Amino acid sequence: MQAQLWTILGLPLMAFVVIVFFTRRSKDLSSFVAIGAMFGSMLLAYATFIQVAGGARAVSEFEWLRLFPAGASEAAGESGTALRLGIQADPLTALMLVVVTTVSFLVQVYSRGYMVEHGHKDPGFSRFFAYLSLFTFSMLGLVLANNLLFLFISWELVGLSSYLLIGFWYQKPEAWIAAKKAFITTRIGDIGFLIGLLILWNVGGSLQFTDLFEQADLRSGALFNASLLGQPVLFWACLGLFAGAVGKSGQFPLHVWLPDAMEGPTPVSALIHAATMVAAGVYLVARTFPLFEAVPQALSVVAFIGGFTAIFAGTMGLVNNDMKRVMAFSTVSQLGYMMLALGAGSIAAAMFHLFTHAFFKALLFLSAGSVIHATETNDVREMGGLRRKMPITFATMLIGSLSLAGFPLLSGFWSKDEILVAASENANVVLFAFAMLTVFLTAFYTFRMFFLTFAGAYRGHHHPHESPPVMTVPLILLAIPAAAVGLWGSPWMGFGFQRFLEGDRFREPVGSTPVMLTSVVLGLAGIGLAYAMYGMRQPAINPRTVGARSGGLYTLLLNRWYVDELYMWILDKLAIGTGAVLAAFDRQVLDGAINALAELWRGLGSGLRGLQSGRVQNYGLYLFGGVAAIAFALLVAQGGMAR
Amino acid sequence: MNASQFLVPGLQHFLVFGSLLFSLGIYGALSRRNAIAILLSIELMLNGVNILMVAFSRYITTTQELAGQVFAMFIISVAAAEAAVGLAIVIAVYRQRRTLQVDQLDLLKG
Amino acid sequence: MTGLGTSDPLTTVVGSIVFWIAAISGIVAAFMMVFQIRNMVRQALALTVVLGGIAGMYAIMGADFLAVVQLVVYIGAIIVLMIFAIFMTPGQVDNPGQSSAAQRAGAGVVAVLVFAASYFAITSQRWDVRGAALDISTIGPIGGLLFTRYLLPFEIVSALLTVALVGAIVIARED
Amino acid sequence: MRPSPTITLPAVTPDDLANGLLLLLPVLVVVVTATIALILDLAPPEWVSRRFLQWVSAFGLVVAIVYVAALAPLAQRSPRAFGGFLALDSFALFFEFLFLVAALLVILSANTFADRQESAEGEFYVIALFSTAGLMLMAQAAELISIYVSLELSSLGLAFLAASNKRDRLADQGRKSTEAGMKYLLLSAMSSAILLYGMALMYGISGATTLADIARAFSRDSTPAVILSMAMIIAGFGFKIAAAPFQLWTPDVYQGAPTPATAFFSVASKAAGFAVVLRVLNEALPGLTVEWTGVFGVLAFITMTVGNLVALVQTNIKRLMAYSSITHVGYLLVGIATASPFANSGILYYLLAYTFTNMAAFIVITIMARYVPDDSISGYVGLAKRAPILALGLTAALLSLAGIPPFVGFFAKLYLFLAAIERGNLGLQFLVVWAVIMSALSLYYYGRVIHAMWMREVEPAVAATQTEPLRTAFSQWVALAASLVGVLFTGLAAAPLLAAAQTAANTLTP
Repeated sequence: MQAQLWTILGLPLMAFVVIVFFTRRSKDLSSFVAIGAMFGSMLLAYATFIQVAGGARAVSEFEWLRLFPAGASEAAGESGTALRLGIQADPLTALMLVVVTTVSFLVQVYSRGYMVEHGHKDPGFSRFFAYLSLFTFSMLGLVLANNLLFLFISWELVGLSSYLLIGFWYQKPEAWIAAKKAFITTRIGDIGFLIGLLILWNVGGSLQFTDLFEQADLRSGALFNASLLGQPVLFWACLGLFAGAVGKSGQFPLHVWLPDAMEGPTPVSALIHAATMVAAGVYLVARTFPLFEAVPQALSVVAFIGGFTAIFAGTMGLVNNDMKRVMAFSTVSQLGYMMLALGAGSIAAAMFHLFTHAFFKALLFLSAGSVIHATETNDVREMGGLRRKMPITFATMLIGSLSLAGFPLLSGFWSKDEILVAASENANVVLFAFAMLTVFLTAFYTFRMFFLTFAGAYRGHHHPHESPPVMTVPLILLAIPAAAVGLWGSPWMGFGFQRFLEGDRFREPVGSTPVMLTSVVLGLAGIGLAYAMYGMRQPAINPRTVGARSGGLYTLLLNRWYVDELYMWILDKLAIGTGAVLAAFDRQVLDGAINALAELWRGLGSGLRGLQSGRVQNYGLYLFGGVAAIAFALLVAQGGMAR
Repeated sequence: MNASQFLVPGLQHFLVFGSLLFSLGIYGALSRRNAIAILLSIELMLNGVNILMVAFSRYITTTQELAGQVFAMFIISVAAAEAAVGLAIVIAVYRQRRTLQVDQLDLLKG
Repeated sequence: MTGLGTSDPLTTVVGSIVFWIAAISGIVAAFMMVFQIRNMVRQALALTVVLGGIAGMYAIMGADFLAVVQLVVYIGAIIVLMIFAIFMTPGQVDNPGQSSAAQRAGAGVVAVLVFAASYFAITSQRWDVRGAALDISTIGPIGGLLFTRYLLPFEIVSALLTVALVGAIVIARED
Repeated sequence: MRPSPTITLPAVTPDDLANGLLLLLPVLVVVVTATIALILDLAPPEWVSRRFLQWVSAFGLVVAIVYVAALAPLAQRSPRAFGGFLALDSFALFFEFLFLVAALLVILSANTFADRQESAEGEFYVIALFSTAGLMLMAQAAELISIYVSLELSSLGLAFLAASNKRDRLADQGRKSTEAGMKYLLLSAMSSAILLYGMALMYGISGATTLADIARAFSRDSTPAVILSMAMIIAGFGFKIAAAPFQLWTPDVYQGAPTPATAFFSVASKAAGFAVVLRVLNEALPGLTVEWTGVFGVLAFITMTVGNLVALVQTNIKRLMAYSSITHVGYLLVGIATASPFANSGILYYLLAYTFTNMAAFIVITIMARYVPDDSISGYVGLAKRAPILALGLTAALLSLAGIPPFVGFFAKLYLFLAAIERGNLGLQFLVVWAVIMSALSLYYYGRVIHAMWMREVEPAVAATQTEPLRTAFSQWVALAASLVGVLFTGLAAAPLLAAAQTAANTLTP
């Protein structure tokens, strides 16, 4: 099994190397190399999954190097500390392997169709597949790692390859600006990650998960006992790790990069902004969960950030007309859900939602890609009426949207329900209310987009037609798990998913029916409202006139529609208004702050640059001045000590 | 210390003299505009150091009595080499720019 | 404080007189060199005065060989080289003033600070002073030391002189 | 005159001399190669091609590397020769290896520069070799006079190398080169004067010039004279390693010097500065550890901050690399401020990592210098299309400099910072956090270059002039491949190098 794991990891890397050095010139060959390697990895991942489900576990590691030998320090001991690198397979890893390889495989097949424009393959066709392979390799390394160091290395490689993928169409300035923004914003989180890693290393003495968990489990190790600023040092380490997760998973306040990252090719969005890279943050917290568990304060932070992000991003999704951006907001919001679940102490719920979300969100993105490919625009105002023109895409999109909205019996329904139950049991009541409200918002904006795309008459200028089979077949293949994979974690199948992940620790949830019903009602209400506003040929509520009409007041008792009107009014003026305000806050204040910070640094740089006058005597002045400064500083310090 | 003691030079006389030359050299090196003048000022600094070396060699208790003098000799030979290369570069600069004013030699800055 | 040549009154008196002449003329010449003289040739001559005074000091400190080296190498070679360079850069002989006032002020402050620090350090230190002067001719011992104890730096300096030779020729060569 | 008390000369037997020469073997090989090259260079170019000189120099360096490896077992006993003036410990050997590798890469990659010259190519190799010998002696010297003269040997050579591009007429490069040489020479002379003043005080206080004897006198009490001499020694070496506020010469000289010389400055000269600093601090001034760790902590903070901030606004790639190198000095000074064997081995490993990484970057910049005479970053636009392998190499090097795994720069930082954290000192931990923030910030300016290469379109007017394919000499390919292997694998397979660094650092501390 160990060889098998290394092969899963090695195949995409091999594909990358082969494409860069050998098959670069042949576009078809390059794509076949990438897809073939991915297919192999996927089959092996399934095999691993089955073995792990059967109870098998594997660790393969080697001593990478020995730090601080020759017994010069008490902390490191006589023989120094060994730094080990390795990979492992356990349920969490096996699950992620399946998700990553499946989505990656389907995305690569789909890309063979998507990266063709008017019968011409994109000039960077081979490069694209090389990047995809590199990305998948990094992501697989991330989920296979059995220690934080290897995880961090892969983590950074993921960041790097996503930078290349987002900026793939570098001819567009928006694309490379977005790529840079994504890279640098996530790096801000990575500072936290690295600091957390250094703390764990310094106090915990190891970066192996197993070693660290032993200490945290006991709630007695040095990590827990040493304190900094009144908190156990473990708390700060967890906060650091979580900062990394916040960056990668686009949580507030580092979410700003994700919507912009939609400038990349749509298959990229499906792969990295739906199923894999953004899930890495959730995976990181889940992977190091025993550490978080030992310090409840850290879990509260996770829960709060997650819950807030869920509703925050949801409201922003209400007002956007860019198809992919709406989905990006939705992704941020759903990731917030997962964080909330983690904060509420349920890895199973978080990972379950990650699992289902990966499939239905990838499906949504790929379907959106199909639409965008046909209409050559992202703007929903220039779509409409595509139901007849693109029946397959319509069907797959419908399945994805229903799943996202939590329509009963579809995948999203089961996993979202798990999160809501977990939140109702363990989380702050405000956060639970947020989560519930988000259900409504999610359903509304998803279907607003859906109806604007498919219902009514076509408003664009192209002649859209259904995409080729190389794109629709992956859609259909993805639609199946997007619809049905959630059943695995349903009570009907005895919570198979949760049992798989948690093993003996799993307990069946109780008293979840009211929560479930409420969420279903909220979801249906959202869909209904969207239908009323955007789906009907003659809208029951015309969104354009809502604003104007809401000014003319009807009396409370006039008719029962008034409730709806009020609801509309509230929605339009309050929810959409709030959304706009939040979006503006995001754009003005957060972006502004980041830009101002950048400007500040650059300003300081320009100022210091003035020292560099180009005059040699000026430099001499600093030379001798430095001597005098050092001498006097030391003399003064000396005098202070003597007295 | 009385006047006669002050008049008879001892270790500290030489040290203070050397330091004074060193500091004057610093001032010259940082304030004269001509590159050759800067080189001259640097020679002044090096001579200040040499005075220190020889004075220590003469006055302090040590098993390596002549180390200071030997050091000074090495400093003199290195100074000669440095002056040779320095003047060569200065002349090359002059040929290209027709000036030796160091504050005008600022193509490289920022 | 152990003065100069305490054992021999004549040496003391002559030595003291030489010291004060050398010191005062040296300081004055150095002062004029950095503060006043504009003409480069005269600057070089002022430096020569300083260097000559220093040679005298070496002599009264019993470093007879070094005194000769100072005269031969410094005055005989380095200063001559400098004067050559000055003659080869016409138009720059009369130094057109000094750097900006700010630069000069900074230079003054820094120089004074360095001097203050060294003065403080030198006078506050209790030097481990030995009684008698080493009253020997130093030529023989220095020559011997260069080929025994100081063989390594001696060899390194030979490489250094090669580099200087090659470097100076290549850089100064006309294009 | 009275009959003189005699000075007894130390007895030197032929055995001592042979022993000393044995320990000097790598240096001797380099010097002999330089001499041969010098003689060959005197022959007219029709008789001896300059390309042949390049290979002779490279061959000599390879032989010297072989000798370094052969002496490694002997170094375990850290023998001394020339009356304690010369040390051959693992520490010195580690640095000799580093300098030789750097010099080899520089000499192999120097073609492009040389093509722009009418002559001077032969002298470039000769002086680079002499300079390397000086650097190697700096690492081996254990006595003030030897340290000083070997430092000057390297400095004079470097001043020559900086000015050696004087005939270049492209984009004012010739003038910039002599200006750089002059600035370096003047400032280096000033800093030497300071260093000498500090050394004079050291000699006066301790009556000795060997580091071991100085340590004895300096462990007693720290009088103002002791403090002043230490401050001046730190400043003198601070110039060599370009620590703020002694770093101001770096950007100007890096920009003006011909690119291979810049590479040599940034890698070998800097590493030699660290070698001397580490040796002097640990062997001569262990009694003042509290004082100098404090000084270096402050210098580290200033250095990395200044370097990073000014790098943000640079448009010239060589200046950018200069500020980047200042930043890296800041990180390395954190290691010096830590003052533990771990940190020392971290510094050594970091320097080696930095050597490979920076050399890879500079080799590409050297190759590009022919096509981008003003070294502007905008000249690198579209390089990924023109020369994907060069762009890939430069990208890997820059990412390694920014500390992105899996390149060696990340592991070097990690190890150094772990060692600093390990001390458990709050100030050091703050420095490490700051360094981590700074290295995240550095991504911004490294990213600008990467971005120019990969993600910007060449303007049509410029594209029309870029019809000729990039020419890269065979030796440059060799050098680039070798340094990229270093960038990629010395991090992932760090164990042997790290073990070497640890052995070296352990011989340092008494």
